[in-house]
Amino acid sequence: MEYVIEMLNIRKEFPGIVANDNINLQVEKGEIHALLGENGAGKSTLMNVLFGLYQPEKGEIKVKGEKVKITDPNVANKLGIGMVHQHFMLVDTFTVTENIVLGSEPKKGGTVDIKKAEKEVKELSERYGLNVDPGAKIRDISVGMQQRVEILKTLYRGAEILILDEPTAVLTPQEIKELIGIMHSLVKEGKSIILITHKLKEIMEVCDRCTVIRKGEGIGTVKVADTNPTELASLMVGREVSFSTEKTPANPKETFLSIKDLFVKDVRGVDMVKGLNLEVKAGEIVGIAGIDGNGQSELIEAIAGLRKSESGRIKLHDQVITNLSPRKVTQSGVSHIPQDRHKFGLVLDFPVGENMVLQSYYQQPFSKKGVMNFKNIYKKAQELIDEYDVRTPNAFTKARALSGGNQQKAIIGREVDRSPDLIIAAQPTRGLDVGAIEFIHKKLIEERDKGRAVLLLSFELEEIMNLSDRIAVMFDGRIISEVKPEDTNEQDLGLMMAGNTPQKAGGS
Amino acid sequence: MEFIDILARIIPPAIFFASPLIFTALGGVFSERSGIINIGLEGLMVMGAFVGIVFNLTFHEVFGDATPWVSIFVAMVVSAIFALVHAVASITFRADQVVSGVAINFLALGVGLFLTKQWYDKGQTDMVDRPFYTIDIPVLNKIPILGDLFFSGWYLTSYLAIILAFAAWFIIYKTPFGLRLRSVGEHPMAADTNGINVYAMRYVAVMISGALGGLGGSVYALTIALNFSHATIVGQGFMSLAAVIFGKWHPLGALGAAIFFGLAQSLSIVGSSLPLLEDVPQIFLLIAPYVLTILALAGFIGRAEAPKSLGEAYVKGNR
Amino acid sequence: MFANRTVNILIPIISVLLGLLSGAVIMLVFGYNPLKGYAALWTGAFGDAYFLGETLRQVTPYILSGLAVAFALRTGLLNIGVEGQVFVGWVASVWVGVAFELPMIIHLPLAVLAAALAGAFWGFIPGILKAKLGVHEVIVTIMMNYIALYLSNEIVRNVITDGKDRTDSIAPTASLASEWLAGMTYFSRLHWGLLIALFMALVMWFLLNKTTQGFELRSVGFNQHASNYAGMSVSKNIVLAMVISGAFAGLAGAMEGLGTFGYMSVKSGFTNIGFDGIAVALLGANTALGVVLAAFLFGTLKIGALNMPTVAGVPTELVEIVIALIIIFVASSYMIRWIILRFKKEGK
Amino acid sequence: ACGASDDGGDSAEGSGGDSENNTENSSENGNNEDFSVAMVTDVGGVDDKSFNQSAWEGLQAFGEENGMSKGEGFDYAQSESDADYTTNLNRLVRQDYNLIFGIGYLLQPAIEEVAAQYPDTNFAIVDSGAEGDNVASILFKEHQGSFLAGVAAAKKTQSNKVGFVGGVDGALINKFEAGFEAGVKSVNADITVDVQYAEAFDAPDDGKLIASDMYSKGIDVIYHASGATGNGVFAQAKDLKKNNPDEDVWVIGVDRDQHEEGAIGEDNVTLTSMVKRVDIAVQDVTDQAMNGEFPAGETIEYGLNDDAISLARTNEEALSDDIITAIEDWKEKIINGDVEVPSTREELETYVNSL
Ligand SMILES: Nc1ncnc2c1ncn2[C@@H]1O[C@H](COP(=O)(O)OP(=O)(O)OP(=O)(O)O)[C@@H](O)[C@H]1O
Ligand SMILES: Nc1ncnc2c1ncn2[C@@H]1O[C@H](COP(=O)(O)OP(=O)(O)OP(=O)(O)O)[C@@H](O)[C@H]1O
Ligand SMILES: [Mg+2]
Ligand SMILES: [Mg+2]
Repeated sequence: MEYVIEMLNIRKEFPGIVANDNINLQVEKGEIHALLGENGAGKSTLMNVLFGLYQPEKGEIKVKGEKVKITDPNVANKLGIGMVHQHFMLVDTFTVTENIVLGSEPKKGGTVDIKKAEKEVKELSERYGLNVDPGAKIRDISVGMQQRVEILKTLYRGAEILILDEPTAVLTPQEIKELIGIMHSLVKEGKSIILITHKLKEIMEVCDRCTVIRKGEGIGTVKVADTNPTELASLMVGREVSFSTEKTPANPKETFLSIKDLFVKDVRGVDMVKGLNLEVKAGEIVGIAGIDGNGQSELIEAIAGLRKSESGRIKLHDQVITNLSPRKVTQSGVSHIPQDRHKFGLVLDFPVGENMVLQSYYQQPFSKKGVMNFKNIYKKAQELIDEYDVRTPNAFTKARALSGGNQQKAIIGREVDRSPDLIIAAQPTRGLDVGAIEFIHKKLIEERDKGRAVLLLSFELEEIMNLSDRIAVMFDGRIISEVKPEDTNEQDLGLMMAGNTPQKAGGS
Repeated sequence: MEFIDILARIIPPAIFFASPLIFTALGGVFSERSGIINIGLEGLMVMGAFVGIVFNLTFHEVFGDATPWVSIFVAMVVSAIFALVHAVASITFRADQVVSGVAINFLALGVGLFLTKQWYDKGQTDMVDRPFYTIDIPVLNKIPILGDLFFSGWYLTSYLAIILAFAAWFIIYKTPFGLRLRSVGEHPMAADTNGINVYAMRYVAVMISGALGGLGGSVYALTIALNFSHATIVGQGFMSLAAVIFGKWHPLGALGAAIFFGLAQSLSIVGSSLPLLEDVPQIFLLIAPYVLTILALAGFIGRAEAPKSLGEAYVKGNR
Repeated sequence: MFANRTVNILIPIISVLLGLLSGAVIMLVFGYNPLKGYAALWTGAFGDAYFLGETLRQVTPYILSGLAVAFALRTGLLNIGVEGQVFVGWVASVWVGVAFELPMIIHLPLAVLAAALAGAFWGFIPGILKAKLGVHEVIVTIMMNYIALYLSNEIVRNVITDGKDRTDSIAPTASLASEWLAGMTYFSRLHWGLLIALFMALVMWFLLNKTTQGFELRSVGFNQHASNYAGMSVSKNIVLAMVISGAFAGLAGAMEGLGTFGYMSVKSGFTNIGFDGIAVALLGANTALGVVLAAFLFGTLKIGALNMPTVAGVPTELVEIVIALIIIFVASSYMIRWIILRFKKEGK
Repeated sequence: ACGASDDGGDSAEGSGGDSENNTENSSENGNNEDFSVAMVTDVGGVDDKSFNQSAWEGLQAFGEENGMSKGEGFDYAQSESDADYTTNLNRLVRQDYNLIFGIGYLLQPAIEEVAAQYPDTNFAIVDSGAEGDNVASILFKEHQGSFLAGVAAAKKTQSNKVGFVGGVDGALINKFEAGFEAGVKSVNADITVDVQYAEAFDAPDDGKLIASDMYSKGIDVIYHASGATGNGVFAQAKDLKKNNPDEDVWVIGVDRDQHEEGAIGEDNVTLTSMVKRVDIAVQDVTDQAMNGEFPAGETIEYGLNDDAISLARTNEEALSDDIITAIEDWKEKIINGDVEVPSTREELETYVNSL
């Protein structure tokens, strides 16, 4: 069979690092081809080379058997290569249509023919069942929708080969299901897809073949039908990886966190949390399951003091912490691993070391009488870096230069190390490879076993099921039911998340 | 009718005061929409004023009545080229855009005055013989009330400024060029992956801002100052920058802001002889335009959102 | 990687040299003798103790206005209002200087403090508007400059004096001037303010780099969301940053009011101390030491330039051009860095 | 008064080296051969078309008479900011000039300071009184000239409304204002004088706004004493004239004959100018100093009688005979001492009340 894409012996260097070395990737027409590797293995780099954003130092690229030189994305577009980037390439303030036609706008008398563009977008969207609103502004639509816009962008440019870089990391299970449907319909139309994902289950479900890279080097390509997740994982990491996190049954003690009748509004002033009640006890992990947009983020921000509660009360032990400042909340024993690590978690332009004391810099031994003690700070930072296996050249490196996974490990190290009573972990493993996920899960369970209360927010049902001792299903701003993971399955959970009150769980 | 009289005394002066600011602020809008901060507007105006005056003085016999128009055109071209310094430094060499803009301000004044000394052997040029003059628009100026306010005693360049503001709005919001320009300022990498040449767009935008800044400076020189010296452009560029931000990076917003400045300034001068304001101590009238601006911003204009990647150099392949 | 430190030090040096070289080329093109021009500049700045004293005197306010801009920039704010803050600081210091009769040990610190407070207040307004209402500090500070100019004139004319253009000279007890320093430098106006300026550079360095408050200020400057998340008060820090920046600028005013001039007069325009401060800060890469060095370069060029027309016939504006070019070269360090590295590679 | 400035610039380079030799040889106290003189400008610069330029022209004229050239015998130092005055004065002291002028009232504190430090050098200040045994103060009776300008304005106005545009409100410009208003009122007490200050000498935009407002209120003669701000006044007057050549709009210039600034085609909006011959005064004092008669510690006031203050008559068309006659009449009265021209607002009030 003829390959639509052949990348042969690709080498790409960055100052001081070889991101890709001698990598081969061959994609057949009409297949979904997985690209698998740890965080920082070089997957995005390889795809950026294919898309013309980077020029490789060595190697050649063939499209439909012909040798090509892809000097910039324009060339890639012309060759029928489209890419949906890991971090979306969408202009927030533009409409869906504007984003899609940007760069190849239909014109009428010197102006952008928006009418025509919208019509085309609508047609395209209907043809592949993408269902987007051409006139909506990007910042007003969900992440899942945004991703469809990205896909439409490539289709609008007539892409035959689609690169999807970690498309599912940011999606809810429902959205993932829909995306998979879309991928199938694309392949049916004769298109080929390169899919990057850390979720082995997805690879098993949708891909035909899988190319594995490790630390910048190509390990090889396997037929998905001939392999299993365990094999894939060990190929990628280079060692055995355990999937189901081992943990002993929980041993919940006194109530640490109790929330009563909480109401919280979002930025636009719409009620998002509507009379929520929840308790988390010492020594247990409570997972909040729910479809994105049901008030989870607002709930967590309210607990952390980042958002005002309208009414109700949040108590930690016996202390009411409703509407306390973030500093006060932290001091009363709450840690928070934020959902958006770049926006909230880190000062990217600070060294890793200083990020490690972002909340505790004013306390001894990091400072005394208002004067910082950098020796102690960096000593502490180094300890955390070692303990949490944060891969960074050193503690003085700017946080910006770390990969997402390592940034996340740094945050987790910092938050856990403060020995809080309550850890709020919001999507702690988003976008991370299986090795890193394993590590973080282990850490959270360790903390639980030390008698801490953990509140976990995740859109990954698998993570919720694996990690939680108790699952609280959140729908429309309320906890509509609580179940134990052993008493339910993903199917039932999915139903509950859609707002159906469970028959089985309620009846027991 | 007295109110109309007062308006007639305030509005036309406000407009000639505002026109140079409008041009320059529009230039600022283009540059900043593409993601390049332009604190060098002051310098671009200086360059425009210098070129406009020197050209006018040198070629007024060649071009006759067309001299002022040719002068502002030449000022536009030269200032656009001059703006390349800012473009090269901040786009290609990834210089901090504020730094590079500040350098532009120094450079323009230095070059302008240095050459004035070389060419005229003194610190200032003579007055031009062929400046712009106001005109009455035939027929329209006969319209009651409106005719007096809007169609008599205006410079043609003032109409040009207002027309250009609408043109800029059209270009930025209706044309492919505008869409691309804005995308480059909001999310350059997105633009790049869509096949838009980010560097080229930014170069073009900065040069447009040079041209418009030069236009603003030369119109100022040829309607108000009539010669060039160190005292010709003093702060008008910064006021234009303020108009850009005040107008929320929108061409019509910038137009409104510049006119607001003009009205406030005009009012502060006319005020001393208005029945209501005549007892107000002069100092309050003097600072009124600036205080009003701050109040307007604090009171009801509020938070303005700058283009997202404003001030960030675009490095291909970097995140 | 190859010694980054050396490169970082080389860049400003190379930029200055390139700037001077370009200046020389311009002089040649226009028929001046560059050697003579720069010799005049050199003697104008360092020719004898007097000129050295004057150069240092000029450096003093530049250090402070540079610190003011740099401090704000380090905390993510562009303070174009240093000029206005210099004005109010100047007026305040002179006011205290003429209005009171006090022993020096109280009078001088009081006058200096008044300047700092006045500048701080002038920074507070844009700070609070930014923090509470999100009003862009650039516009507010531009407007505040004009208000400061006109208000200062009004105060000199109608509050401190009775309709005069100039205040009386400040009481000797409030003066920074020093007979000893003047004596050493043949009556230059070098004054003790230089020590204040250098001390303030130290203060800025210490505050930003060594204190928890500085940590907060920098953090807020880089990422407001993360700072808020980490329990810092974003609005408090924005206001504080502007207040401290304004205080530095106010002190620059005090240097003029209590040191160089000893009075305040009605001004028909800006002093440019504040606007030059922007360039000084940027040239000094917004660090305390960098600002001191950049201020020194600036002061040297500005004072030295005065000698160029008389001695070498070169217009002083040439120096403006040279300064602009130096700024551009420093800003384009990416290019210089690239060239240096390339050079090294080939050398090996 | 213009044009002479061309002489200085070109020779600058060649003479640089010589000036050093010159200074090394010259002795402490100048005799006729070695006498040298220099001036420090204020921020306006030596070519400001105003008093700095005029002063420089005075020195040039002096040099020409005595066979000197720039850098050899006479020179100037230009100030870029207020802080440069002292530096420049010192520089010139060090170059052993015998007499150093400070041009402009802004230099007064600097002159006093430096003069005290260097008792062996002579200093003179223009436009301000300065203390010191080695300082001569040169003042002009601008109020007298402004008075005549007021007479001219009063005679010319048809609307009985005239205007005054000042630069920065202060003692010096108040002198112009007071003299002008006194002149106007002396001719016709019913004429109103509208006074506005731009609070800047470098704001042509404000100048134009003020002029625009004044003319639109029916004011037909504006006297400006506002430096480059006045450019805006001329711009506005010329614009009105261009649009309606029959309209009577006039500007009275200041410091030198601003006839050229008022030219518009065949017409000219400059009615007259209050000419202040700083050059005459500078040359006069320099001559005295060279002859060993330096008026140390004295204040010399130049006025109408020495022709150091006068009213330009370039615009013959506009200045009709009766205006000229009126001007001459009043000039006579002032010189005789029949009229004491007020120079402050207080004096003006008394004066007007006494009319
Ligand atoms: N712009 C860059 N500059 C320098 N080094 C880079 C750059 N981009 C990537 N790298 C390096 O290349 C390596 C591979 O990065 P890449 O983004 O391809 O990883 P990845 O496999 O996509 O990881 P992830 O699963 O986290 O997305 C990284 O370890 C990094 O060190
Ligand atoms: N500006 C940069 N300079 C140096 N290296 C960079 C830069 N940007 C990214 N990298 C490198 O690229 C690699 C991958 O980064 P990337 O952001 O894809 O990580 P990630 O784990 O996928 O993060 P995320 O979870 O946000 O997707 C990292 O190893 C990082 O070191
Ligand atoms: Mg990646
Ligand atoms: Mg990733």
